[in-house]
Amino acid sequence: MSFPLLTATAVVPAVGAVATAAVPAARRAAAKWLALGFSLATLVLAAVQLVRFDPDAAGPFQLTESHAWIKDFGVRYELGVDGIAVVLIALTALLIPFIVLAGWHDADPLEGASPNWRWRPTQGFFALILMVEAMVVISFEATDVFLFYLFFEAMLIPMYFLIGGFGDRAGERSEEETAAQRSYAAVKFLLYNLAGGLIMMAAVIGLYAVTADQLGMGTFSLQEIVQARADGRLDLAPAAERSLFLGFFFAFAVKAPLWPLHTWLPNAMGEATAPVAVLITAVVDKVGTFAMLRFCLQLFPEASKWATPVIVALALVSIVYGALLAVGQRDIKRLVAYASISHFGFIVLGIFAMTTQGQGGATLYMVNHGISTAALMLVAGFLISRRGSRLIADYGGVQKVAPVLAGTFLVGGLATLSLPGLAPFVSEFLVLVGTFSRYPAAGIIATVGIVLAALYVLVLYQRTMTGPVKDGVRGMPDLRVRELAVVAPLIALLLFLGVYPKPLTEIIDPAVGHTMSQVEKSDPKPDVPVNEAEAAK
Amino acid sequence: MENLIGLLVAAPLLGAAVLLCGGRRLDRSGPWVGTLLAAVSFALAVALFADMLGRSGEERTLTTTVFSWVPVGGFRADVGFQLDQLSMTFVLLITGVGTLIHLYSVGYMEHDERRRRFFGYLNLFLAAMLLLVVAGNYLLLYVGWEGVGLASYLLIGFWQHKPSAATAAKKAFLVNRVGDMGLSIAIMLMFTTFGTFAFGPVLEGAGQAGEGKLTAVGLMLLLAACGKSAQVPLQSWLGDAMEGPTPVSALIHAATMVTAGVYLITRSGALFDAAPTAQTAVVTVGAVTLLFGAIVGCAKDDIKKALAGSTMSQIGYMILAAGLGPVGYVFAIMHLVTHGFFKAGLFLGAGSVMHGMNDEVDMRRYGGLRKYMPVTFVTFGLGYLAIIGFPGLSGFFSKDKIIEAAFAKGGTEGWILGGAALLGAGITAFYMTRVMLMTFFGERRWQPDADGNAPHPHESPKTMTVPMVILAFGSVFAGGLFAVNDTFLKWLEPVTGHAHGNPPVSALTVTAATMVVLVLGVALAWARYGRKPVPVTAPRGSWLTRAARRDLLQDDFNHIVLVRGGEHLTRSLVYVDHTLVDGVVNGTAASVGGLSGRMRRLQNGYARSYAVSMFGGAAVLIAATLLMRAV
Amino acid sequence: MNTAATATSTGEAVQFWILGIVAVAGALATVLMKKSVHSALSLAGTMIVLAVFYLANGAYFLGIVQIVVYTGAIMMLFLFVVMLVGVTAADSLKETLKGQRWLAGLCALGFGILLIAGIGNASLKEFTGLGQANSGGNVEGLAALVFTKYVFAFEITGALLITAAVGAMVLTHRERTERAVTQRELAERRVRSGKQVPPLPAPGVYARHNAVDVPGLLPDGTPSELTVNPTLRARGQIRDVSGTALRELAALEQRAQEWREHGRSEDAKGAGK
Amino acid sequence: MNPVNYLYLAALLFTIGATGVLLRRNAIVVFMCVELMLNACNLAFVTFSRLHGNLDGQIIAFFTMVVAAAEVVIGLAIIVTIFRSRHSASVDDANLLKL
Repeated sequence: MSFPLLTATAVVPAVGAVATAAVPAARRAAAKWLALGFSLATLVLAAVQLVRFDPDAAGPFQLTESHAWIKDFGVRYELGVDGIAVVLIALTALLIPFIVLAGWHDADPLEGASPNWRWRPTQGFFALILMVEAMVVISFEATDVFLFYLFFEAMLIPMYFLIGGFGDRAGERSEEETAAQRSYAAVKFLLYNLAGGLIMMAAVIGLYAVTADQLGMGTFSLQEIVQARADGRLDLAPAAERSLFLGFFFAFAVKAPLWPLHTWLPNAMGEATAPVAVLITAVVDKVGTFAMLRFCLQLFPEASKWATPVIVALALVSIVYGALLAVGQRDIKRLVAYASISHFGFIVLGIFAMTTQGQGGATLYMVNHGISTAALMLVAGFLISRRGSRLIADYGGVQKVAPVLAGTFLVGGLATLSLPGLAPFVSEFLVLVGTFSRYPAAGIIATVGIVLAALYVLVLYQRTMTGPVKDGVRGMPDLRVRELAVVAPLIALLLFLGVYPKPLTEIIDPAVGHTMSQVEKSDPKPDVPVNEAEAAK
Repeated sequence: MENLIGLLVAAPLLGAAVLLCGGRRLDRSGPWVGTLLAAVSFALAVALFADMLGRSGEERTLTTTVFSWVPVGGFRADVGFQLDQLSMTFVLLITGVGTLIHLYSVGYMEHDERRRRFFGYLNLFLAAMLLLVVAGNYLLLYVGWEGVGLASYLLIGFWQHKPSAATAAKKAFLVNRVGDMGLSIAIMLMFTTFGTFAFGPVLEGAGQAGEGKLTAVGLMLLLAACGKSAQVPLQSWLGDAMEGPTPVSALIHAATMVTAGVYLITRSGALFDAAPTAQTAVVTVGAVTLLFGAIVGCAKDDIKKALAGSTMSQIGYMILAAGLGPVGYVFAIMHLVTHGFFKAGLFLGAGSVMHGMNDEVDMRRYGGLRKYMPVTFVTFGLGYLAIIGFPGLSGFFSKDKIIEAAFAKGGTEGWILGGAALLGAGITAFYMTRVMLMTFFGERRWQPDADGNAPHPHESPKTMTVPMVILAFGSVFAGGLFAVNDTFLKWLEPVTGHAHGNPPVSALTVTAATMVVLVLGVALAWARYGRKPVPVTAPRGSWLTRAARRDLLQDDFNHIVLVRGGEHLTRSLVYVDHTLVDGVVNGTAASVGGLSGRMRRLQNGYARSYAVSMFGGAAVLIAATLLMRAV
Repeated sequence: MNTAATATSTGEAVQFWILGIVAVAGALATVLMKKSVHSALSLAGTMIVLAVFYLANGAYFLGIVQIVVYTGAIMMLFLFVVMLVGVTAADSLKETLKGQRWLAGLCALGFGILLIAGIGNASLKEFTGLGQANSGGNVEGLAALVFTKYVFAFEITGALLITAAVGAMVLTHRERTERAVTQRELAERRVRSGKQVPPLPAPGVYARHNAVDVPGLLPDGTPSELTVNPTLRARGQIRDVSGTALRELAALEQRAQEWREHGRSEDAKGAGK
Repeated sequence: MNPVNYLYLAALLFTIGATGVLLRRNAIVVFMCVELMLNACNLAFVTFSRLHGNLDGQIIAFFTMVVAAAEVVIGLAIIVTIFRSRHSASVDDANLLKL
């Protein structure tokens, strides 16, 4: 058998996590470098995947690995990537090094903190990040529902500790208060996602029961179930399919997060350090939206179609609601969090628009949103680390003292409001077009989100960066080399993908086509078809 | 030749990249680098122009596809350019005026330590604007469309330390976003209707599509145009945009960007011709705006704001013309070009005046400046004559044609539109004369400001005067050049098409009427501001004046309805999110906690009560076994 | 003889019914008696009855062991501990845990009923007596089993017993960490503490009442706590004498008064003659 | 009479003993009640061995006694130690389990 590339991609960071954790407490720097090294190694492996992946291959999944695991329950260790997964894995592997680099000092002993708050487990911080990476990667790769579920849930544990264990400097608040807020956020995150996960588990078991009942031997394998449905050996009663679908969707909607299950995100992103916040919104949450595409649509196509109107409505609410709340925020990180909620609304909208543009756009959106949010949030984190406050009101006139910081912040913001020429525009427009061509009204409502996005981004920029220089801001240092090394590549990437997203779309397109065929949906035809030759002109 | 088009855009883009990422080492050389790259793209434009003249009317259109941008399913967006006479006209205007204004800025901004970035932004604007006009499909046009929006945001807010500037910039971007929403919806509609949004197929297929859809597209495009070109009801940003440095006002908010709406409508002419309802909407907007702008222009004491009002009104003319269909397209563009010259000139003049009066903008504190800055006076004067449509100058030709075309619409509609246009001409004459008189004539009215340094007016440096002179030439001769044996008409006709309208009254009558109105306007202005001295502090004025000073209360409306309403909405939503959505969850958590608190009582730590439960358990077990045996 | 019988001899029946009642009474007494000593004694009674039942059931060895080991050894051990621990507040039958009594009663009722029901519907109509099993003698039979079939269990219980013995010693043994306090030091401590320097007052008031359970009276006639042993006080075995003592005093004085008056009149008479 | 009555008696005694365990606070009395329960079991065993005509039941009873003896020794020792430390033989006072 060939080299198990997918397993390797997941194992390397896991090993890295262990190794990092094993570094003796005295050698903090070593741990950091080790973590960085392993994350880069993972990036290399992900790149190899991207290269080895052949967009035009026949089967839905490639680089597959399959071993029996728990025979009695038909659980298999089944890995495989389609165009969507491989791109998202690449995104994850790409972001982690930046997250590590950006969080370089986030777990150092707190200067100026009272003795019992000073110490923080540096090794643990980086080990946990790598652990999360490993779990995210494998849940992108898993084509066995049980395997996926396992890591989808296990992810919560390291995330819980990352959120609850490490936060910003207390600033004006007392350490006790910050710690209390942090643990509240962490527990909220855990409870929300556990609730979703448990409901999903019920659905997973239900799925197993159904397959065991109809196929004789129960199975969790995605391909097998899809195949069985295709040739009619497995046919779910509508009621059963719908309840199973809801079970899965609920978990993913919590993770995504979709209105009204969103309230954990602002707390989590607000209290966690900026890199961890990026980890949450740019990496972990993507698993939710990704799983909607891979599991909800492919396992339960009928139910998906049945649920579409409601989900589209919820997505629209998320878009507008998230944006409006972002406008109303006083706290930079919470603002970004609500902006993300709005963006996740777009992603879900694209997925359930059931058009090639919508789903392709949604997938692209996951990547672009990851990068743009990372850029914005990390710069925001640098800003906050300088002033020690998350309140917008504490800033003003930063561009006067730290122009580069302000500039990068603006670029991140412009990406967030999806300015043409930057990556997010492409995906957002695709989602809009895809939605519009099936649900014009929804498309138009979603477009309102564009205006609101401009509103909250520009308000944030104006309040923090422009105007007269505030006292706390005076003498603020500009971006350091390390920070620039984090932001510059991200911005470069945003520009590149904005101008030339073809490499990604080429990989995503066939996978989306396959998903669409699973759902047995095809794009609506234009009224006045213009032949391709002319269109290309 | 085709790949030159790419370079056309690339040159200023490169400039922007270099200047913005270049760092401090470019601080000194920066301005010249920017100007140079602008000049380069102008040279390219000229080369393309020459090449285009080389070919005959029909195959003058150049189309090229650089690379496939976003191919997803049936959705094919290419980065492709289309350069025909229409875009050529714009390219020349943009690069030409752009270069001049770069040159002007070298002098105007020389004391600003952030001028490197300023030129970077200017180049960025040029790139975006060029992309807008040479784009081969609507999506790429959209990119340029938002790009210019961004550039104007950056430039209006260039003096970010002034809160007013930052706010104005934000306002401009937001209002434009509303317009952009229209454009993106229009593009989506095109995609669902035609399956593509490349100019060629869409405009050719326009005939086959249902009128309802076309009307929708048209209205959406109009919305976009309103946003970008500051037409009612989205005009509110233009006045505040004057917070930006004057060269910006000249380039972006007078000559080029604000005219993008006219370009969009003209470019989509085929769509509008098939959707009369949309056209009616367009002309209405145009007519309303041209009066609105003119009235506002009459009341403003801030010279730049007065000019901004005039810009609005002039663009109103263009939109009106464009709305008239084939009858008007050519004249819309023609007026656009001439306006580009004289309005840019006027703004540069205003800038030069402010430069000499250490950034005083209140015309009531000017007066009699003609002695101090002759060059500015002359160039400004020529621009003035041009805009009011003094016979023989460029404004005369273009505006006159538009008024004719408006009358030619026929029926009461024609009379209303024509009347509006005519009235507009009169008011234009009035407010421009007012500006002229208050600035350059009368006795000096400036006195020392708070910290006692009185302005001592002086002529501006060469880098500033030279462009003004050139633009003055343009504003004098351009119109005539275009008008003689319909050069411009022949030049544009292959693209826009043209239909000769036949006004109910002869052309001469219209011209005569225009002249009369013009004279009236000038005379009235002279009577009010020429004969008797101008009070330094503005008199209260009639209700109309007061309303006009406040942009006819349109801003107040926005503030009360949109801003306040929005704030309340968001606040209440934040509250809802915290109490309702989150409250439900926390409530559940609390109730569970309370329940378990009660359960906890069972663990009282007394061995005996545990024993009781054990004993009970045993009893239950026996019961169970017995039942098992029983059944 | 190994025939399945269905009924025992009438004599055994009579014995069962009489002694059974005694056993249940003893058990109840064990539970209900206020003083632990009484509980222990009634338990011992029950055990002896049980021993008799063992014998009646043909378990001769166990019967004897029951008497010797349980009643003889274990119960005595209990009594020792009772003496060691003495009397505590634990002896009161007043229930302190809320609802404990109801619950216990309920469970007990249900448990008992269910158990008896269980036995009831087990089909145990006839029984094979131990005649054959005990033919070689009961003790020999047991011994055979213990040393063959159950030898391991036997060994292990032996180990258990040793462990238990050692454990008990470990638990109850108290290492003397500090040196014993001498009389002198005690005396000094008492003087230093300052209260009750002289020896505690003796019990008893008058010569006729000097028993240990009679507290001494203070001048005002109230009994003094100090004069009686705390244990007696805890047990509430103090005879309350203050009242009687005073009454007797009063009576005595009155009698003395009467006698004086009477004597005087006698003299008067005598003088009158 | 049928020897089953012995079983009924055993059950009764066992229940009484259990109730005692639940009701009495004095550790020693509780212990006695435990012993009572053990004895009830022994009676049951002995009766069973008679019912089935083999001695295994008696063997079990025998072992029960041994274990009971060991248990009593240890148990009482514990009680004494507890009493030494807390001056009380009440099972309710040994309630460190309580939160």
